[in-house]
Amino acid sequence: MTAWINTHLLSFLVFAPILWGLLLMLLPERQAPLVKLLALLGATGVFTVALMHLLRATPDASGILVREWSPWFTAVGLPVDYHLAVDGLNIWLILLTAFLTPLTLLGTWNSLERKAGAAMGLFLVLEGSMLGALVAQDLLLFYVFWEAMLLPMFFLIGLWGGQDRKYAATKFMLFTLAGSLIWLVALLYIATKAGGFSPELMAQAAQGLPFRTQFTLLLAFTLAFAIKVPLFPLHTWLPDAHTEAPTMGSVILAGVLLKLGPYGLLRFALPIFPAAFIVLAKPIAILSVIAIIYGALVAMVQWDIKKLVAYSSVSHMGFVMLGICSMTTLGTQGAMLQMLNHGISTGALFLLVGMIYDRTHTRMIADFGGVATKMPVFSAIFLIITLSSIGLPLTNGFVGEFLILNGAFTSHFAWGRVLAGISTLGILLSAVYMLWMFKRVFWGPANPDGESGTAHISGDLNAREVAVMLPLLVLVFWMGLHPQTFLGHSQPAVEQLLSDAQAPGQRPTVLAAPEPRVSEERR
Amino acid sequence: MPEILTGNLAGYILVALLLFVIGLGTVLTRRSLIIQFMGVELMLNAANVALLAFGRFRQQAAEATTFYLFILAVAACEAAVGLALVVALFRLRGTTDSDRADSMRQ
Amino acid sequence: MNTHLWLIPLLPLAGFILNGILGGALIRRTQGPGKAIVATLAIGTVVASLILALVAYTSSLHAPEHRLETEAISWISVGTFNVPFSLVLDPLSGLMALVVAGIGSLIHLYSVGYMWKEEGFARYFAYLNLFVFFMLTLVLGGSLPLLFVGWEGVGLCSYLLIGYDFETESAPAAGLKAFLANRVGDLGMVLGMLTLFACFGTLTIADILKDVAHLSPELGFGILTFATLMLFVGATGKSAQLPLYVWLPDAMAGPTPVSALIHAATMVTAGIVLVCRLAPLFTLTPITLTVIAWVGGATALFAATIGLLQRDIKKVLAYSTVSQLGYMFMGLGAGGFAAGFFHLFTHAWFKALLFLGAGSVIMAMHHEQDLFKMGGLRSKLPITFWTMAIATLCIIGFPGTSGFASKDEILYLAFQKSPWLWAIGVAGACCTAFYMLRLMTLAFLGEPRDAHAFEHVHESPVTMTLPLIVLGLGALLAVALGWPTAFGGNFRVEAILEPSIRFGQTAQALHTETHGANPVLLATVSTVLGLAFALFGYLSYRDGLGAAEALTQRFPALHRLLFNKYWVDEGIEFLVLAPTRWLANLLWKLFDVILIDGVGINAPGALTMVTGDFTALLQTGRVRNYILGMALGALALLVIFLR
Amino acid sequence: MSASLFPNAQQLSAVLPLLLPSMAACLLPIAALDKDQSTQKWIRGAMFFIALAAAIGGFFYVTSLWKSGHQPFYGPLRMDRLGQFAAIFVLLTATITILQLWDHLHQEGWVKGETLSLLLMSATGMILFASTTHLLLLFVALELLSVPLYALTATVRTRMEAAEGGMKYFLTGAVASSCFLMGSVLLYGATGTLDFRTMTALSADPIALLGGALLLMGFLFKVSAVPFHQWTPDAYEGAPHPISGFMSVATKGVALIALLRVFPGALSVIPGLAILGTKARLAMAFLALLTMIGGNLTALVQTNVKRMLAYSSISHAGYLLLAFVADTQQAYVGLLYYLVAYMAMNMGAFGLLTAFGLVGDKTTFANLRGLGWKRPGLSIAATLCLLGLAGLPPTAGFFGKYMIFKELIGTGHIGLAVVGVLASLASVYYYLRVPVALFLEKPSESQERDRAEQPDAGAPFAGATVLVCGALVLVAGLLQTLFVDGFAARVVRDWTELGR
Repeated sequence: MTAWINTHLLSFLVFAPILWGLLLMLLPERQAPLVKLLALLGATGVFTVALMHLLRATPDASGILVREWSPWFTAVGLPVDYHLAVDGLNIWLILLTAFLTPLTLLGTWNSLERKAGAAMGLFLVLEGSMLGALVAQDLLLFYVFWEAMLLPMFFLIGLWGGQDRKYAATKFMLFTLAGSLIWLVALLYIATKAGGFSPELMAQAAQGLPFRTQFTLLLAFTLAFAIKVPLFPLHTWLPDAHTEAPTMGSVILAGVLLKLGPYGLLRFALPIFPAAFIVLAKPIAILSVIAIIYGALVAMVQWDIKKLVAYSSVSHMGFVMLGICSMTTLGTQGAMLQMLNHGISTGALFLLVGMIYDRTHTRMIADFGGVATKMPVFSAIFLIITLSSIGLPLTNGFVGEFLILNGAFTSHFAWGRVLAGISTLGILLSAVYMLWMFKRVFWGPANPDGESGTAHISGDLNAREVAVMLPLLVLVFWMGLHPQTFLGHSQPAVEQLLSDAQAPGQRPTVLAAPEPRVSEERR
Repeated sequence: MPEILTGNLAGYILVALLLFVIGLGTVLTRRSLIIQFMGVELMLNAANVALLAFGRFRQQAAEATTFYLFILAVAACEAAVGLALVVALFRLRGTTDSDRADSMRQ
Repeated sequence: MNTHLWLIPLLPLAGFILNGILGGALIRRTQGPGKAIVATLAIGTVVASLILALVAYTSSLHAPEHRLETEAISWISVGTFNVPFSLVLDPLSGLMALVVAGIGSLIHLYSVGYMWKEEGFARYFAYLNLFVFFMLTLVLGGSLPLLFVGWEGVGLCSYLLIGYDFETESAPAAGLKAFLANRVGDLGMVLGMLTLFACFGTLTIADILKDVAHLSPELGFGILTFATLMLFVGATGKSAQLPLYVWLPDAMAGPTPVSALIHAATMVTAGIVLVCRLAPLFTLTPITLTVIAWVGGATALFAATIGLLQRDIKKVLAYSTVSQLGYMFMGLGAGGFAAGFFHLFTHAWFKALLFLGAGSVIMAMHHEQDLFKMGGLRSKLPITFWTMAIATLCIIGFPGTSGFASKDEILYLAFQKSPWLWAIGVAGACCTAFYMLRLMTLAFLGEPRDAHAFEHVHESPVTMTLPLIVLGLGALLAVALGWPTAFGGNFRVEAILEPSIRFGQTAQALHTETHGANPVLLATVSTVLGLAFALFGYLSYRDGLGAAEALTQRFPALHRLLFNKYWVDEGIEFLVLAPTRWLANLLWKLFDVILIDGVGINAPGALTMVTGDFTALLQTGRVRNYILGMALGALALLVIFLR
Repeated sequence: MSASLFPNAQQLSAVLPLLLPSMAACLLPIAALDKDQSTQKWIRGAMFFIALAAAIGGFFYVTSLWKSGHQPFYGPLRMDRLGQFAAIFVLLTATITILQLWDHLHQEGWVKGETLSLLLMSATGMILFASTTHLLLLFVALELLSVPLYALTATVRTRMEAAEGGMKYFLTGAVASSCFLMGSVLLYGATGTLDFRTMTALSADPIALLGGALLLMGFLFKVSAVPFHQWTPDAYEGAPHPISGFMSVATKGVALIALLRVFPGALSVIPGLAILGTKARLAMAFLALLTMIGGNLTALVQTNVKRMLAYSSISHAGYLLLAFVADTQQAYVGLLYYLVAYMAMNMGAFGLLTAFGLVGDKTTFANLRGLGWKRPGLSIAATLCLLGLAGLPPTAGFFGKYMIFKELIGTGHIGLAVVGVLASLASVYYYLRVPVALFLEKPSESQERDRAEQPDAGAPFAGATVLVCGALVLVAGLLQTLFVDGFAARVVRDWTELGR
């Protein structure tokens, strides 16, 4: 078994959850408790395997930690490879996925009244397909997993969601499909030109194409990824999906699913169309700054906590995109970190909202007030997560945003400074909406009208819920105090990426200080 | 104008095509299933006319005639089934008006 | 030795963690003893770091450039972007650390008595320890991001401590306001850091200052000005200058010791510390200095005028703090970094003392804060009275007191920058003298206006009076640190701070030597005016509120204006917050709901459906139409084929 | 034509795939002679056994032929790789249909031997249709496959829709086949031969073009491409569910294969045919566009699952025709692969209705509500089939579309490709309505009551077929090498080599 895992580690990571989940889904309803346990065990097992093997792996010349590569099929002339690999770009996202899954299962242990077993099985399938998308190096394989992710999510939202779950689920499905189908056409076009689906081949082929074609293809690529992020005008599926989805759905949606957008952009769009990307980066950067401000503003006036957090996601992911589009090592590294931050913080936020929802069955801010008196521990944890989400120093949020801002500020992109300046407003606004919500929910006198909200709260977090939150809290501070753990892996990968793309602004531009002595002092 | 249409072959072909169009017209214009059905037969036999004409012109009369018989037989089978269907429909609806048989829309 | 520097901030942190996690449970378990343990732990950690700071400071005097540095521990490092954890103890940070730890420990001690009955005892002390940790990080931080850690951290603590009574309506609101106002400033901080990084490729303060020294004049002073201005915006947020001062008066919702420590002595002075830290940078940008000076002056006068008519004893002190901070910035802006810092130093003592005194009064009056309901407390609260009297003398700049020394130096420098600035300063000083005497008179002299409350008044316990006395002594002795040279004294503090103010600079004078003005004359004018107003204040409130009422009748408009604090809060609500909320709602409804979802998504979907309905109409169910369709299709084929 | 009266072994092996089902078809009515066949369970069993035996036997025979690699022929009947593929395809479909029929007919309470007999007849006609290039044989095959289908559509005589649908199918079909005949006759007149492989004299004279157009129309009718499609929904709604499946899959399949045989386009070796080929491709591009758009749009608004599936099969005709537009060897490989996938997906989709015993007109989306939880495995399999139809990975449907679209883009028809993907985007919506109804929606009280009182329709065979189809959809999606390289690609390669 272990030998097999050593050779087929990635296949194991991808398909073990899928098969295990399908198996669990077929178990009868009355076995729910057992199924839950099995699901948790499976998820934990996957996480441990991933942790043990991935962190111990040593990168090879091209920075690949683990690789699995065999031809898949060559239908109609194009070779399609079964090529999975882990490198600095995706290792932490993989670990994040594997880490969040068991936590989410445990965190939503009793949240689902009916068919909990099926939900957890489906959840594992979702995990598997996301891991698949993260490790896939062949674009068709990536596309397959990319689409395969939609279905479990669709059913999670549609089956265990809130009031108008059908609308939300369908919207999620069609919205994302619209992007990826257009992308598919572009993908096939470049693939036919390249004679294969490996990014390297495509990059070579793209060199040959006229710039206009490259740009159009990149647009199609970006459309698919931007919808996933989601970037400003394409974000409206997110609030609905988040609000309607069950807690576990929201957590994994915010925690991992969104990350695949920026990840795809970094992994595929940038290396394949570097020249076009440099041009497209500017408009995207502007859009992402709009997303930062817009998301924050709109989050400010939400009255549903989940919707508020959803819009905050739009704002945070705007930072990620800004970092990527700065095309500097700083910004990209910041984006990598910010992805993890957002996964941890927002995931935790959704878990917490779920915990209070389980007690009160309402998410309306107006129904609460004075929760802190009834649930001191809960409110303390919530406060810490809130602070990390608004980027208080020493928590994870700060490092990512600060790096991104520095990256954008030092980027050669003419308006980089202006954009960075504007996006600092996001830091202020995030504090506004998060703390305002915190004040209205947790502080002040308990909500007078007794029939809902605070009045229903029976007790503080139980041991299980605290156990779920503890690892997240640890990570919040770990990433805030020693981000090198996470930046270290991606540093060479990102530098490689940007130098391949001939991206400008590898090192910050020194405006005033006499260039040589500053630099030699640094060394 | 290709050479095969010169001579009196052209007449046959034109007649055949005419019959064919008439048959189609019948199916299109009449509402009684029986009549429409006759229209179909007309179209089939228009083809037969053309076939035999070509056969004679190409000195393959025997072959063509055999094929003609084939077609006739097949047409007969078709006719049988068709009439049966009409009868079934008549039993259920009490009419052979094809336009009244429009319970399935969308 | 240097490694011990780490302990200075980390000890209070340890206290915070222990008290925060265990304290609550402990107290719930065992009432009295638990509180005792919690308190000792909290105080112990702070006192310990005070001692460590003392040791470190003394040893720093022998170090090169009077400067101790810890070896850097890696924090963030991406490519050329390196931000280590590193602490620096030089005269500036050393003195600040001493102030913070010293006054901090006193106030911890004071709080024991003040908070004893609260059931959030452990939480309170945990927050207080956390604050000390962050404040020490702020002053000792060796790089701007680390300084920023403390910067935001103290903001967080003030937010938590202001909102300490979170079950009330007002406290949380005040806390939120404080945090957000600070965040506005922090934007400036961040932008400043970004710019500096873009300029120098580093954020380590020492490196920046070194590079600044080597800047050739024609290069990039514009961008430096921008950077320093942005940093100053940060300072205005933290140090409650115009226009971001609004949070500080509301911050009085917090417990009084908190007001004393955070909102008078230490946190609010972070802005001054920042400017002094980067003094070489600011000296290169005269524009910024001018801005600082005038903003400071304006704030000093503005806040003082509001202070004239406040009825809430703590509000008076709050506005007085704002105005005093204004003086400090005025000094900094006039190029007198030492002077500004010196006023910070003295102010820390006497303002903390004033607040603690007010606290003891308030507690004696059973949480009655309205001056108009007090009176005649001198007999019942002797210690409080006399200590506060000392502080009052200091703050109104009575000759010979530390307040006189520091303020006079600032005014002197201000005059050199511009006589008008000096005039503003003097006017502010007059107002200060007036409202302080008003406060003292209303509180302690005259007849008690609330007989019932007066019955139960009694002096506070020793844990509270002891700090008062110590602070009083401190306020008096602070003068030893510097006496204006103009009066034949020796302005020592300048010499002490020299290494930090001049750090990394080639020997060029910071501000050119004086000319023209006669310091003694200036001092006399300002002092005489001040004392006159003090007298005016005393007289107008000596016997009850009558005289004041009369004045109010005389100038109703002015009175309303000042009493409503120039309607600044209302203005902000009306001009900033309300429009923002309106805009946000508009964006949401217009873009998300109508444009993107409606026009962008649902409309096409509906359109597709409708077209589907139309195509479905073609399916008439009549076989003749089917065949017609086929015939047309065949026709189309024929066209294609025969064309 | 061979002189000897009796076919030799090689010729026999070419005919046998036809003989097996047709003999069974002749045998079955004898069993059906018995009056109370519908009451005697063993007779019914026997009848279905015979039918199954014939279909499966034929299937195994052809597979053995495939393995042996022989490509026998008997006069104009050419049982080459393409023919064998068609035979396997048809017989497999027939087998699934028969299995589903057992359950469905019992649910309808209308078990008659002639149904099976007709089914096998039509299967025979299909195999013949796909394995000859002789126009007259083609016509006979066409009639042989459609006439039984007319009858089958109206099998359940008591249903109004059945008779009506049958009538419509018959009338339109008759017109179409007479056009087909006219076309072939004209081609005969233009070239003097009825065998396509010998039409060397074909040139672009009006007679030939006219003939070509009419011939093509005959095919397109069977493919049910817009605007020759309107019979489809009515016929499908009227017919028993398995028969609808059989019609949608087998008819379409063999029609396309025969089209491939007759208008080989790029693969053609006869210069004359290239003229027709180009014209045909132009026409097909045009009609494919109409078909994809019209089919998908109309499917969006259907309330009846069977009609929805009918329109979906129309839209699939559009996708499949795109292969002819691309007209490369790879595209045709994709076409054949997609046919296999399509068989699994559609039979599974129609099997779902049978498996849940939704007879008569109780086949609306509303009738499916909440059924999913009663038999989860079955419903998941059916959902897989529908997602396959929608073309979502990792199902076979995606890879089928992938191959065709890829060739389409490769040959520069990007506009068509974009329309195609947008159409399939719309299609996702109506395919998802089935799983949504199955799992997401709650049944109304009345439905609950009905289901409570009426016994749960066991439908073991139909259920099994659905499961198999679902598995096939998934497996064919993942094991590309087996299904494409080892199967579809072989067909095109060997068959074209034979042609050269």
